[in-house]
Amino acid sequence: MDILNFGIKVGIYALMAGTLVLAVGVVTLRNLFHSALCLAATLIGTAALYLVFHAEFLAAVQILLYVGAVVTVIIFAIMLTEHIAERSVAQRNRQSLPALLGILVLIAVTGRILLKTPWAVNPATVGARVTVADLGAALMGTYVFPFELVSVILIAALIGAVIVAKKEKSS
Amino acid sequence: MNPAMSFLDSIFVNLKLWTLNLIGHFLPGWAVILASIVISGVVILCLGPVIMMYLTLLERKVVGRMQNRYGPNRVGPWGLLQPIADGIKMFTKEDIVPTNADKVIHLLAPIVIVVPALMVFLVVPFGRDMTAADLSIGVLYFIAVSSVTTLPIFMGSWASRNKYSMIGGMRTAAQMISYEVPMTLAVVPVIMMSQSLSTASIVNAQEGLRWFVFTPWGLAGFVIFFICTVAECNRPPFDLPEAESELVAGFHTEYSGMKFALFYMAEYMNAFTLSAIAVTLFLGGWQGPFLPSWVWFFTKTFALIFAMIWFRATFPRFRVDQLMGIAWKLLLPLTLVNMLVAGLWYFIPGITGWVGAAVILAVSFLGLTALNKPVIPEKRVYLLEN
Amino acid sequence: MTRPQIAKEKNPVFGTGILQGMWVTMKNFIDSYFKKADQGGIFTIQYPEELCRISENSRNFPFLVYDAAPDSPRCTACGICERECPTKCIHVEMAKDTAGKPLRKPAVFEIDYGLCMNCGMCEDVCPFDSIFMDRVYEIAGRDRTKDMLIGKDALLKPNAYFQKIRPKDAADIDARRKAAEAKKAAAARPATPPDAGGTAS
Amino acid sequence: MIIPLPHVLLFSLALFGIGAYGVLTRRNIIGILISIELMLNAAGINLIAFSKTTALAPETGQIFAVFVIAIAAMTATVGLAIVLALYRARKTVFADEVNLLKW
Amino acid sequence: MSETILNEPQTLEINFGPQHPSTHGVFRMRAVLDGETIRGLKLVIGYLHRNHEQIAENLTYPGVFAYTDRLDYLNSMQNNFGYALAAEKLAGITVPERAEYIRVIMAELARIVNHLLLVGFLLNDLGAFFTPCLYAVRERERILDIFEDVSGSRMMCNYFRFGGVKNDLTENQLGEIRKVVSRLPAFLDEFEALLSKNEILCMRCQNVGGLPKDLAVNAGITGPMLRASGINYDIRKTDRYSIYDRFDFKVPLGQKGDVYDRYYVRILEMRESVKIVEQAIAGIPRGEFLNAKTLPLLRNPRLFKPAAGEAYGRIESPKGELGYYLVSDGTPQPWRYHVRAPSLINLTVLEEMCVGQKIADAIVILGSIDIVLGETDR
Repeated sequence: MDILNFGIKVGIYALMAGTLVLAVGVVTLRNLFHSALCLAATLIGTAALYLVFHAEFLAAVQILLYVGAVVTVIIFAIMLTEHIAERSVAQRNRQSLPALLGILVLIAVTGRILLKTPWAVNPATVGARVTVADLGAALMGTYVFPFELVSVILIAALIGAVIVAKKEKSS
Repeated sequence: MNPAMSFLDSIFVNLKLWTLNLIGHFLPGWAVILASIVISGVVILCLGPVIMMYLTLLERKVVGRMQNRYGPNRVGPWGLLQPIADGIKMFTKEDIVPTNADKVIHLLAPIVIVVPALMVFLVVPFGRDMTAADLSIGVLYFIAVSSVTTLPIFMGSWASRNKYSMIGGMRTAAQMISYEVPMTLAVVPVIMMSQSLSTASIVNAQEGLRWFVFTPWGLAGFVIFFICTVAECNRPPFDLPEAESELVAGFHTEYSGMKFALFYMAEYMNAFTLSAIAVTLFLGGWQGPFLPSWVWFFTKTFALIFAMIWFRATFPRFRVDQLMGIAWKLLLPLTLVNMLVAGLWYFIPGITGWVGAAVILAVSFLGLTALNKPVIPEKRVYLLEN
Repeated sequence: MTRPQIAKEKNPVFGTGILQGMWVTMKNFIDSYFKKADQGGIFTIQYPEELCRISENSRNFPFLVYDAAPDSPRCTACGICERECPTKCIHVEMAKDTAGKPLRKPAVFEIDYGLCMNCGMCEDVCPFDSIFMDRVYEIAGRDRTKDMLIGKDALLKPNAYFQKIRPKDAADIDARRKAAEAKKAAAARPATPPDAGGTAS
Repeated sequence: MIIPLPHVLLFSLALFGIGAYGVLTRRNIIGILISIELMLNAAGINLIAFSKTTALAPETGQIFAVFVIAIAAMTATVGLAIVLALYRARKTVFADEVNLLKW
Repeated sequence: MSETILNEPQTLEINFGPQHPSTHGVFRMRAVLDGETIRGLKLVIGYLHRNHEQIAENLTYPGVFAYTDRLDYLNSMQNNFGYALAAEKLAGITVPERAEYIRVIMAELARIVNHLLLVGFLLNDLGAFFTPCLYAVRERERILDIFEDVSGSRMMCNYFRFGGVKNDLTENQLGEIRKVVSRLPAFLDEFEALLSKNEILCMRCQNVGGLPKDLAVNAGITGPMLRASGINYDIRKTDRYSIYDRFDFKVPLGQKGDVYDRYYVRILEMRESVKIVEQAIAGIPRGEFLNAKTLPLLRNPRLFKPAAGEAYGRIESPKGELGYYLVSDGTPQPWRYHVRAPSLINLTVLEEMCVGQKIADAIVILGSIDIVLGETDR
């Protein structure tokens, strides 16, 4: 079984590395369509990572909502505004370098804190398998208020998006 | 069940177990696990394309018969080798890439589109204990994976740099996102009743002849789900993304040769898997008397595929706004009513619940169609003048 | 006064029209297995094995008729068909003997099948009953200039062939020609010496 | 946990950093939205990782990750609707060209 | 189509044709789209221009017949009919009784052929996968068999002659026609069961591409398209050419002038045509099928020299008013020859009908106009 375990471990690290490479692609590629595709791949990579943590439901939701819906909507918007995103136009503003430095600093500081912190791992949680039924019960029980709130926000966002994007009749 | 039947019933399962045992004699434990995965994977990887090839033949045959002609009958007996001839033709065709195309994505799109189509096979229960991976979130997995299909179609349409492709891609996005909603909601009553997301246990919940389709909410759910599956795999009358009379070939206008074949393959495999899932969810999966379980499964699935082909032979295509209208104004409210009805049916046992559920569904269907004025055919009068 | 009219009622329930249409295709599907072609069964013809019935009037490309031997065709190379052909696909040259005297038979008679539009004008205008419309159809070629340009030798076919493909017309024409010949012979016998009788070249 | 928690956290930190970089440098509003999605994803990974290791109730993290996904979907729809409206009105999708409130 | 539409950010200019599956030939539409909606549309025709009129002016009068077949290549019988009428008017040739009956039978069969094919291909444009089209073709084949039997060719019939027709109809052939025609009502019932009440077809066709009455009249639209808009104008009724005054038939009229009305008016016209053919078969007299005086003219086309003058012969072709204008200067060749092609003139309102509709509608509207490029471009 050791070989299998080792293989899985290598696989997970490879997955994480690949996801990071794709994420870099998301922010650096000139062509917005390419970066949206990279985003989709990154999201699928994250979903696979969720599977590693035995969060199957979340992985499925991630793919369904993010890849199936959000990325599609993004690509839709890219297509609608397409001829602006031509090669001749600069895709990047002038704060690249400061941004890069700042973020490197952020990562360094936070990473150091992360590694220094003794994380109190709760053994009960590590062993627990969360089924969809558990999630449902929690959503309808403990977290019913945020759940309803989110649905209200969703409706509001939906209506808002429709109204904002709707064309005025007069023109 | 007599022994011969149970032997036939579990023939494939036993075959795999036997192979794994054989491997277990020679190789360590991890290799057996690996072999188990590989066997399932290889079976699915072979099954998908073979099914696709013969679905094309079946479609051409059935449509031909419906149009009073023979369909392919030249290559091999009854045209049985036609798919192979088509495959050879596809392989030998020139692969044309437009000059302005985004070459990498143009290449990637047909490859990527096959992946979700094949991945759905994983949760399809082909027979008793014949699910490749009985995931605890099976149905959700299927919905999630099949929703990814939009992306490669988008890639193909965008990378082709063709206006027809572009419009086809836009239509795909709109259509698939819209029809995912009623499709997902149509599944909800099934999950409510079987109290599980796993495809295998959903089939088990329809033990005997208690198929969900025999209940009012099940029938309504099945019809809605099936309509949505037809729309999801872009088959007529919902084949707007590739509407050949308007958009030449829609999103795969600029594809030829093997790349085109891959698009085609994905479409047919989707047709198969979606029918299979519909069978699993509503028609009792592999449940059925007398025959081995997998025979039942394939019979039902092919019956649904036949219905898809039948649709194709009969119907004109919808227009894009009507397509959306049907998803949002007719199917979506119906699924919501259906969920309510399923609850009622569950809590009011006996004939009262049954009739009540049926009446509510019928009334809401009639009400919704009456409200959807633009889609209702008008009465027309034609004068006959001298 | 109510004028006659046809009212097309709408369907009582949305969807019944769709089901009705599906019933029609299903009926045709079943019929295709059990019924004959003219009763709603399969109506296609399996081409190389079965052939279409071709009617006697059917026409496509012209050919030339000879009576006795190919070197004495009915055609006199008069060129009327060449002149009247709407697409100008016929080319005729009169044969000349060694002295350069015209021989009243074609030296060259070519029809460009690639240009011919099968109208039958040549048949209508030919005063010598020489050119008729054929009905061969497996004449595809690979080269439009070479394979579609049909020369005299390929065009000439015996009268028996014409009698075979169009028995009724052939019988009429043969009878007329025989009558004309007899009349001509009758008219010629008293006036000219017997050796000049063979004018039916 | 098959891999140690800090590694996952580092991964999500890197993802967050990359997203933040994108937000700061992209000119195209859609590009900024895409980068924001990346950052939200990093947060989701953190939630899951903690719910698997240090949380008291194992489902809490997952539920909040679901909420994050829902919120992300909302940002995307509303944001893109705004982009479309903007594009229609001003013919641009670049954030630095939308400077109407500057003067 | 103004440049302002093109300059709007969301519009997309797209070319339908000349190589496109549903432009019914080499027809081209330049459409400006906003999303799926058509904002502007421009026709580009002439890809199939073959110089028909000029060719005809260099031929003898009988020689033109074969060329008229190629105008609207789906119903050559009707084309022949119009040309024959014009030339007979020019030369003052009378047509024997029996020939008139044969002509009417053939013309109405051609109308049925044309409408069957139109409805079939309209359904193809609507996205049906060839089924209605093949059902229509199935029936059309039987009529084409008759055409072949009678005239010698299935599509390029070249059957009419000045003063009659080329061959006589035998009793056998009449029986054959009766048999084929008697099948048609049942077939049309089946066809209608498949289509007329189909909700998808109704949704796609009703209130799409409406053509108002006044626009239809002002644009010179004729044929089923005009009648679908509700105007009673059928040259068979107004001119009563040939012997159409002897038959009892009705002119079906639509009300809205949308695609559905155009479709259904044609179905009803087919039923009326069936009636006409049945009456004609019942009433066909014995006699000669070709005016004996014109026979020598046909044997020798250069003798056909109408006196100087002009004539306009028009018929109700399945597509509209098909007119032939002939001017003679006394030579064997027409001095001027002009065709009033209904396909072309009916096409002129395409833009008015399409603007504001969806792409898919434009295709269907084009299909419902019933154009044949051979006639449009000539």
